[in-house]
This record gives sequence, structure tokens and C-alpha cells, in this order.
Amino acid sequence: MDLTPIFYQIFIGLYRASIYWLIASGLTIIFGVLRVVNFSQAVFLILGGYLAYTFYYGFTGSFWLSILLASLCVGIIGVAIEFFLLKPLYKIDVTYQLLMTFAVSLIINDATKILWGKLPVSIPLPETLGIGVSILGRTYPLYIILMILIGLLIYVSITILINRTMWGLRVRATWRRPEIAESIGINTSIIYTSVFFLGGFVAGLGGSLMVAFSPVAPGLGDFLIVSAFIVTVIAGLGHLTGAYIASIIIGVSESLFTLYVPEVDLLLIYLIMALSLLIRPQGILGER
Amino acid sequence: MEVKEVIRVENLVKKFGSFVALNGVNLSIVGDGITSIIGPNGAGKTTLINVITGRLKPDRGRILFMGRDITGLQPHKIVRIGISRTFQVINLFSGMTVYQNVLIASLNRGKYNKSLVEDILKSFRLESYRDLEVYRLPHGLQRLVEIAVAIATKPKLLLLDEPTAGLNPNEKDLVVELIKDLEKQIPIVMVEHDMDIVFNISREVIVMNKGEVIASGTPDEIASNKYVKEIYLGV
Amino acid sequence: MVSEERRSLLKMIGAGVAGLVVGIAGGLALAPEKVREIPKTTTITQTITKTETPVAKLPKDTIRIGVLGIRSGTWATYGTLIEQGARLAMEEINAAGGILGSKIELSIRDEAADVVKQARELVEQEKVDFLVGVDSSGNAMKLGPIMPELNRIVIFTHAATHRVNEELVYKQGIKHIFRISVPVYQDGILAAWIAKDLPVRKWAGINPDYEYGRVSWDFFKTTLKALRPDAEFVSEQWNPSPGTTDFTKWISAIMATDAEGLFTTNWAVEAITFHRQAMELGFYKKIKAVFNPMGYSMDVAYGLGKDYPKLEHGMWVSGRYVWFYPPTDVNKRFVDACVKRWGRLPAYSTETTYSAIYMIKAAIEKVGTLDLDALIKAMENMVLITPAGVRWIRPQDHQAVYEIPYGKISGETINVGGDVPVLTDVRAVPAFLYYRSPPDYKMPIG
Amino acid sequence: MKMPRPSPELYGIFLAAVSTLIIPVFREPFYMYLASLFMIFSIFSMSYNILFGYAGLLSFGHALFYAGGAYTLALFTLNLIRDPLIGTLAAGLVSLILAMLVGVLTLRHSRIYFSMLTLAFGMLLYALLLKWRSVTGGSDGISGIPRGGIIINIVDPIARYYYIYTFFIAILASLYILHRSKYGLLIRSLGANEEFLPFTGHSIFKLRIAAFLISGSIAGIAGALYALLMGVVTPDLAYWTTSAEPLVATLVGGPRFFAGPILGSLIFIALTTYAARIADIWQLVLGLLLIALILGSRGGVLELVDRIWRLRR
Repeated sequence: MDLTPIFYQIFIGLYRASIYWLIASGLTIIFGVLRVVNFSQAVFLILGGYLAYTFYYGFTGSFWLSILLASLCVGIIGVAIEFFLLKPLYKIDVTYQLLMTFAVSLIINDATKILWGKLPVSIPLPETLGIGVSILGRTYPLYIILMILIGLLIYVSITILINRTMWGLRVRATWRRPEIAESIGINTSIIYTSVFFLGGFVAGLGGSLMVAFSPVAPGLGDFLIVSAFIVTVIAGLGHLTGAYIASIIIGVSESLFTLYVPEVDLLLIYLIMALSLLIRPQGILGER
Repeated sequence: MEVKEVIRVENLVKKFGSFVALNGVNLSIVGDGITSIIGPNGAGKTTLINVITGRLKPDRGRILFMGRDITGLQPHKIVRIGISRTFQVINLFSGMTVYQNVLIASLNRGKYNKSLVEDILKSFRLESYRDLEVYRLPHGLQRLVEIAVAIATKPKLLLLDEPTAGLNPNEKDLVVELIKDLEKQIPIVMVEHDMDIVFNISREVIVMNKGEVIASGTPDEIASNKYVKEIYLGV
Repeated sequence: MVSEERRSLLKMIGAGVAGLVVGIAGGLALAPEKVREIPKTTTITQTITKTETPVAKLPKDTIRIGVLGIRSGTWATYGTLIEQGARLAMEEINAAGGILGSKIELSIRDEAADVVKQARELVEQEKVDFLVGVDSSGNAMKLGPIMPELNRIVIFTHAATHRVNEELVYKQGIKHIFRISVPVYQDGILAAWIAKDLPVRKWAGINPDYEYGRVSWDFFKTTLKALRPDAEFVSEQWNPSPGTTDFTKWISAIMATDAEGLFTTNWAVEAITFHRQAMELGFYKKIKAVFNPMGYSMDVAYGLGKDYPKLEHGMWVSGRYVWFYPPTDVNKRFVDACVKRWGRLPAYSTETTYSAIYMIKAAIEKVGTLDLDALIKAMENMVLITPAGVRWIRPQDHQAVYEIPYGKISGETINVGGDVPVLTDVRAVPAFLYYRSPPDYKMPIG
Repeated sequence: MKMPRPSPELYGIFLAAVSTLIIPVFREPFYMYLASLFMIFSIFSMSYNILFGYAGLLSFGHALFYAGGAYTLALFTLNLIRDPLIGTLAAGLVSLILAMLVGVLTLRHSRIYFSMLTLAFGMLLYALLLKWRSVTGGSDGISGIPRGGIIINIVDPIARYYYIYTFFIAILASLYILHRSKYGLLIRSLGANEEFLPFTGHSIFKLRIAAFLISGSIAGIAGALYALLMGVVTPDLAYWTTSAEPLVATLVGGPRFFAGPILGSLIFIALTTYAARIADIWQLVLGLLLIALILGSRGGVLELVDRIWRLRR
């Protein structure tokens, strides 16, 4: 039989996976270090898209520069949120930190509508990315290949960042036991802020890259965050590799099911979640 | 023939990553009275209590309580079987009143008799504070409440983790008096740093170091034990 | 003043005739006997009697109209389109002396914030006399049943579920509900009428996974199968809506089949996203014809502009009204006014809401009172000359009957506050051929 | 035992009960509608606060039970027994079962996990309601819910109003008894210091389940009442934003207080009615309100009132 469809479907699945991953990765590192579930992570992604739009048409006119600026901006916004809204809450119950990020997502939702209007926005793909590799009657757009690679790149670089650098050493120290980290003289407050910057940056990068292919409109974040939550839950909260694997599992299986059993669409992700809760409640890589 | 061996710990091992907190602890406590566990910081005293009370799961070994294996049971089950404890850092429902704290503890195993709560409040001389939220009380009183809560679960063994930590002299005396009273009713195992207290009120002293029991005996025996002096009392 | 009214009146008549001509050109000959007469007779007479017998002034000098639309969330832009139509009509009418001397006032609300609460407040607190608008079919189904209790007329101008006219009005007999926009018939059935003549046999569908998408696809299939028995439906895909930003997996799933044609009712941001991604994946190298019933609603037309793909057998798009059809004065005037006022070509829900306000005007002017039953009577069977052409309000289920064309994306664009693709090969099938009608609401085939 | 804090709560509750009782006298349908919304929403929020305020569990999926109840009533009265009362009770029961299923899957996890999982399960129902069109009517939902039945008939708006009122008072009373009871105390101890609870000999999981079941079934009844009020049910009842509403209401009112959710509901209804009028930015308004509360007074409005009250005595 002709394997092209399956292969192509997996290819597409990997692309979906990296969209999920671009949100889930931020969620994971932020939770891993700060023990905060950042409800606004998906809205960060959307924000990245909008900012890229503004930078592209408003200032630079350059695709790549806009993406860089947008990612940085979202990172900085992340820092601001962490500094002004979350720092005061670290001493108290975790649920209030989650609530805070929830409130932030509500605000950003409407803010995008007020600032960029209600119409969807997008930016054109640069010529260099517009083309696609054609194999056996199927076009493999450079853009999608790029997105898959960027997902991988982010996974690799975050892993290196955390396992091979001084900063990473401090992060790892803070990862499980902040009190101990403090006791050995690590300035956890700076670690927290920098981690939030990283989380914001990654989301911003994802969003600004996405907007060239999927226009953004107010409220889209709401739909993405649910999937991202499910990914991190399946992964086991705070497990980077787990989150990457989970993104791929969800992305690819969603894609394949569309080919063979389209009817379970929309439900599939929840079925996978329920299943993994029953089989591995602690998550793919989580330990009890 | 074991006449009421209260608790027996066999070859208990607990690791945190590469750090070995308990390295094959064996001990057996027989009879009433106060048994004190002493040892330098990081000796594994608190870890031992946490493992016994189910707060931590051991990597190896077993724990027998009055002949019954309680290894790795959930904390609330262990409490119901008859072991209650207090914590180094006071642990209570600080937003609730003294009365409510004791009441909650007295409510387990379904049955509840009002008199029990009242009696405990009386015997701990806490009636006057019964409707104050715990966080409003001074440290010493909070410690009393904590012990009162532990007693309210009708335990057969009481574990006290540094009961006098962070108390001023008067408060210490208060708590020590209380412990002496309790000793008459119930066997007590206590982790304590204040050597005067330990050697005054203990029936038996167990010395731990680097996750192992290195000596045990009467206060006098321990006090005269060269090995202990070297590695612990540092004399 | 008077002379002005005369002139505008003459225009109206002229437009009416023009509208008729188009209607006939559209093939009225095919329509059943009874139906054919209505436009011929009533249009003209109505318009004339209206001014010949001057009516007494209304009891109140302001007529308040509540306007409902989605103003928050992903579809928030649609609330604005409705508002634009309502405002334009209000400004025109008030400038021309209002309705029998009474000025129109609008109160605009977000239907996404509990449509029932909004409607109740509009009627019971702000004492509005009419309700118009409503984007979401779900909200229409919520609002409809309480209209008798509110004792007001509501004119739906976007919500398209056939259940509004078929169930609420016809079966449950809620006379307070009218709809001036087309039901899903246009999106599913009409598409099939055009699709049947194309050299395309194998069809696939990617539709939003809710009633609108489901029903339209269903209508499309049943009709096409009947008109073109050799038609095959090789793949059905459903994308969540709102909220789909990535269509790739459905697109590639259909590329795995041997489909030659595609039917999709995706609209708004999702239509834009869909076509962009389809192009990226080389989908249109494979697919020869596409039907996208909402593909020519202005947000999509502007959104895709020059990039709107042009296919071998046609990228067939429509709306519940398209700005260039029919080529009547009424329509031209409306389009000019919109461009002048809002800087862009009118979207369909702008036209429908605009016409709804004029429908209210016509009804009041006909009966000269605000008496509900009289107004309902007046609106039933009414024939209106509107920018979208001649509208007949079907008395049995209060559904406006009028025709909408489909057209092919030509590849050309014109620039009116942005690039808008121009359509070629515009096809108008008389509404009577694709409207389901009472009593049985059977699929109208042959 | 005597009340933890003799607060103005009781007066407030009494005031609410009386004012809602007399509203219909004014023959203002709009305010009757708002009052009905207020009562239903209060029930919903009170049920929510059993999780949030008492057990310290932040749920983003409480709409699961609300929508579950609403759809149960719709389907039950249309297909099985044509009676609002039986339908309402059935709704409570079905939501109880739902709570059991979801609870077993989610409550063994940490509280953060729980929050995310509840969001997912809520959306699961949402997806189901959209997908299972033959039963749920898809996105158009189910309309024509019967108000007249074999036992009771609430076709008349006033009758419907007092039907809702009866449940409002009944649930208010029973939840107050729970609040004062020893069992209520145990559930609240979950929120007070969950880590410590096991060492008083109580199972966290069992108490959480208990809280979840009570909360879920009452939310189901609230949903059923909403369905009866509207006569229509649509899937957006199960959408996660529906879960966020009682959360906001509870926070505004004061999660630590019995009357918190009730006051919160009042403010919330007033706010959304007003905010929806001034502009289409009420998400923004809610967000800012939340931040203000979280940073300012986590105890909500009642905490402030309570402080003042204490000062006065």
C-alpha cells in the first residue's frame, strides 16, 4: 500500500506537536522552578503573534526581526507579570498564583481586542519560506519543516541550558527544593524572573512564528491552553522531556486519527488524557 | 517472649537521591516511659520519625508497631492504629480555634465524645483560649495545643519531634512538666537537642549518627559511653 | 421635503422594477405559479399606497430599537458589522425625517453576555420597541422562545439555523420572530444546485463541528446526490469552531483521498486560515473546485484579498448578500453609503440589519401604529425592495425569501479600503428552487 | 458549640432570603429574572465554595456538574418523566455520579494537578455535548424544556420563580447546617492545613471526595434550575468560562465565609449586567477585579466587613 498519506499525516502531526510544545515547554519550566502553573501561557503565544504583526507592519518590515522583537517583548511582559503580580504571592497558597495568571489571561484576552481590533491578523511568509519541497505529489512546506525543527531546537537548547550551564545548575538546585537552594546562597528571586523570561520568550517565539501560518484573533488562547494543560498533565508536571514526548504523542495521534477515525476528533485528546490518568497517573516520566 | 514491645524498627533504609538519611536502622522500644533519640544534625532522627509516621516511604526495612507491620501505610492509617506525633515546626490548623483543632483530632474513627475534648482542654489548661484562633497564641501555648491535638487522637504511642525547639525557658518548663504527666499514661519517643531535659526525664536514650543507631541505653550508660562522647558530645 | 420624498420614492420604484428584472432574469419562470405573482403585484402597489394615504403621527416621537450582536470573543467582529448596518439605516431614516416623524434610537448590546438577560433588559427596562440582529444560532434559539413573553418583534439578521423558521415559527407558532437573512439553505442546497453542473464527481468536506457545519454539509450532500446521482462523498472532516488555528491535519487527510471537489462552511478567521494553509500544503493543486458559502463575506474577502486562490473549476464563494448583486440603484446607493460611512464594502450582516430597520419602517408606515399584531400582519407576506434585492417575507414561517448568487474568484481584485477579490461567472438560482418550504420542509429537488 | 465568628453574615443571609421573597410583588419581570439568576448563581457558587473555600481545591471544571445537571433535566423531562421536580432531583443524582467518576480520577493528585484536570474534564463534557448531536442537539442545544408536569406546574413565571426560591432557601439552610456541623469542620480543615490533616487521623482523599460529591450534586441542581428558567440548554454551559464565574463570585464575596458566595453572586450579577452595558470588555473588568482582590483582600468583601465588625466590638 501507499505509505505517503500516513507519512504525511505524521509529518503534519509533528507540526501540531511543536505548536503544543511551544506552549507546554514554557508551562513546564515555569512550573518546575516556580511551582506556578501559568494559565496565561497560551495567551502569551497569541500575544507573540499580535506583536510580530505590529513590528512587521509598524516598524521593521522584516519577518525574522519582527519575530525576534516579539519574542523578546513577550519575555519582558512575562518578567513584568512575574515581578509585579506573582512575587507578592510566593509566600501564600499556590492556588492564588494560578488564579493570578488566570486573571492575567482574562486581561490580555480583552487587551488584544482593544489594541489590535477584533479582526484576525497575520503576516506574510517570507519568500524563502513560501516554497515547499515536493515529493510524490505532496508538498512539504519549508515553513512546517522549520516549525518542527524549531520545536526540537527549543527542546535541545533548554535541556543544554539547564544541564550544562551555571545558570542551569542554579535552576536545577531551585527546581525541587528552593529552600535548600536559598540556604546555599542562590538568589532564587533572580532565577524565578529569568525562568519566567524564558517561558515568555518561548511562547512569544511560537506565537510570532505561528502567525505567519495561522492568523490570530481575540480569544484563541482559550482553546490552546486546554490542550497545553492536558499535554503537561500527561507528561507529569514539571518534566521537560515528558512534555516534549507528550506533545508528540498528542500531535501525531490526533493527526493520524483524523486520517482513519475522524469522528473521535475533539474527543481524542481527552480520551488520551483519561487513559494516561488511569495507566500512569504520575505522568509519562513522573515518579510517584 | 516480648512483653509489650511498643515499636520495633528493622534495617530501615531511606535515601534522598545520593544522600543516605537512614542506613539500616534497627531499634526496639519496650515498655512505658520516655525514650529520647539524640544525635547531631543530619543524623536521621527526624527522617526516622517521618518514616515511622508514614510521612516518608522507606526504601527498605520494616516497622512493627505492637507486633503489627505498619511499613509504608498512609499517615492517617498509622494515626488510627495508634501513633501520633508533633513536628519540629509547629503544625496546626492555625486559622481555626483551639477547640476546633482538638475537636478535629478527636473526631477520627467516627466516634466522638464531647467530654474527651473538654477533658483534654482542661488537663492542658487551655479552656480559657478555647475559642481563640491558634495563630493568636504565643509559641509555647501553640506547642501545648499541638500536643493536645496529638493526644486527642487517643494514641498508644506519642512521637515528639523537638518539642522544646524555639521555646523560652518558662515555656520549656511548661512543656517538660506536661511531658512528665503524659509519660504516666503513654509511652513517648522524643527527639530532643536539650541534653539537660534528655538526661533528666528519659528512661532510655538512643544515639544516632549518619543514619545509624550507634548506641542505646539508660541516660547514665549513654553519658558514660566514650564512643558517644567522641562523636556526639564532642568532649 | 415632500418633493424629496417623491424623488426617493421614484427611485424606490425604479429600483423595485430593476430588482424584478434581475429576479426574472434569475429565472423566475421556473418558480411555481402562485409564487411568481407576488413580486409582480404587491411591490409596486404597496410602495405607492404607503405615501398616498398619509397616516396619523405615532404615539411616541422616538422608536427605540435594540441591536444584539456578538461583541466579545473570537467572533467579536460580527457584532460591529451588525452595528454598522443598524447605524447607517438609523442615520439615513432620521435624516429623512424619521418614521412618520418619529426618530429612531438604537441600544446596542453584546449577545455573548447572556442574550436573554440583554433582551429582557432592552425590552423591560429600556422599553425598546423592536429587537434586531443576533449572530449566533444558539442565541437565536434561546431568545426566540421568550419573545411572546417579551411581547416584541425580533428580526434576526444573521443567525442562520433553519430551526428558527421551521421549528420556532412554523411548528411552535411564535409569530414574533422574523428573519430577513437567509437560512442555511443557501449555504448547502444552493451550492449543490451549482455544483451539479461542474465536471467534478468526488467531493469531500471540511466543516466546522457544530450545527451550522453539520446541517449545511448534510443539505449539500442530499441535494447533490439527488441532482447528480453519480456524485460521491469520499471524506468528511470536522474542525472545532471557533478556535481552530491549524487545519493542516484535515487538509492532508483529504489529500490522502481522491477527492476532486471540496465543500467547506468555515467562515470568519477560520475560512481565512483554512485557505492560506490549503495553499501552503498544495491542496489546490489537487482540488479542482471548492464551495465556500461564507467565503465572500467581507471579512474573508478582505482577509485573503489578492491571495484568494483561483481554481480550475472554480473557487465558488458567496455570502448571505454580496455587495455587487443585484445591480440596482437601491443596492448601489447602499454600497456607496457604506463605503462613505465605514470605509469598506458592506458585509452581509450589515446589509441584513440595514434592511431589517427599513423593514420595521415599512411595516410601521403601512399600519401607522406600533400595535404588535398589526405590525406582524403587515410584515407577513411583505415584499421589500432592499439592497440584496426583492425580499418576500414568507407568511407561514416569517422567513425572508430572496436570492443570493454564487460566483467564482476571478483572480482580479479591486481596492476599496483594501483589496477585494472580484467574482466572475456569477450564478443566481431563484430562491424558490433551493428554499425548503412549509408544510413538510422537504429538500427542494427538481 | 458557638459560631467561630459572630459576624454580620447571618443578617445578610436573612436579608437576601427576605428580599428575594418579595421581589415578584413589584411585577418587574427583568428584576425577577435577575433575582432568579442571582438565586441560581448563588447555589452554584455556594457549591463551588465547598471546594474552593472549604476544601482548598481550585476547580476550573465545575461547569461539568452545572451543565450535567441542566442537560439531565432537559433530557429527563423530555424523554422519561415529564416533571420539573423529578427532573431537578434526577439532575442532582446524575451530577453526584459524575462527581464520583471525576473525583476518583482527579482527587488523588496534588491540588495544582487537580485544577488542570478539572479544566480538561469540564471541556470533555463540552466536546461531548457538541459531538453527540442525536441526543444533545449539538451546538443548538435542547429547547422546549417542559415546565408543566405530573407533580408540579411552573409554567407561570411567578410559580417558576418561587420554585427556584424554594430550592434556594432549602439548599441555603442545609449548607448552613453543614457549615456548622462537625463534618463541615473536617472539610474546612482540608483547606486550613491539608498537610497536617492526616496526622489527626483523617484521610485527605475521603474528605476531598465527600466535599466533591456534595459540591457536584448541588451544582447539578443549580444547573437544572437554570435550564428550567431558560427553557433551553446549550453546550456553552459546559465551557470553562462558566466554571470561572462562581470562582470569581466566591473570591469577591469571601471564600472563608459562608455568605461569601452569596454576596459575591450579587455583586457578580450586578457587575456583569452593568459591565456588559458599558462596553464589551467585561473579561478585562473581571481580570482587574481578580488581581485587586488577590493582592488586596484575599478574604473578599466580607473579610473587610468582618474586620470593621470586630473593631466595633
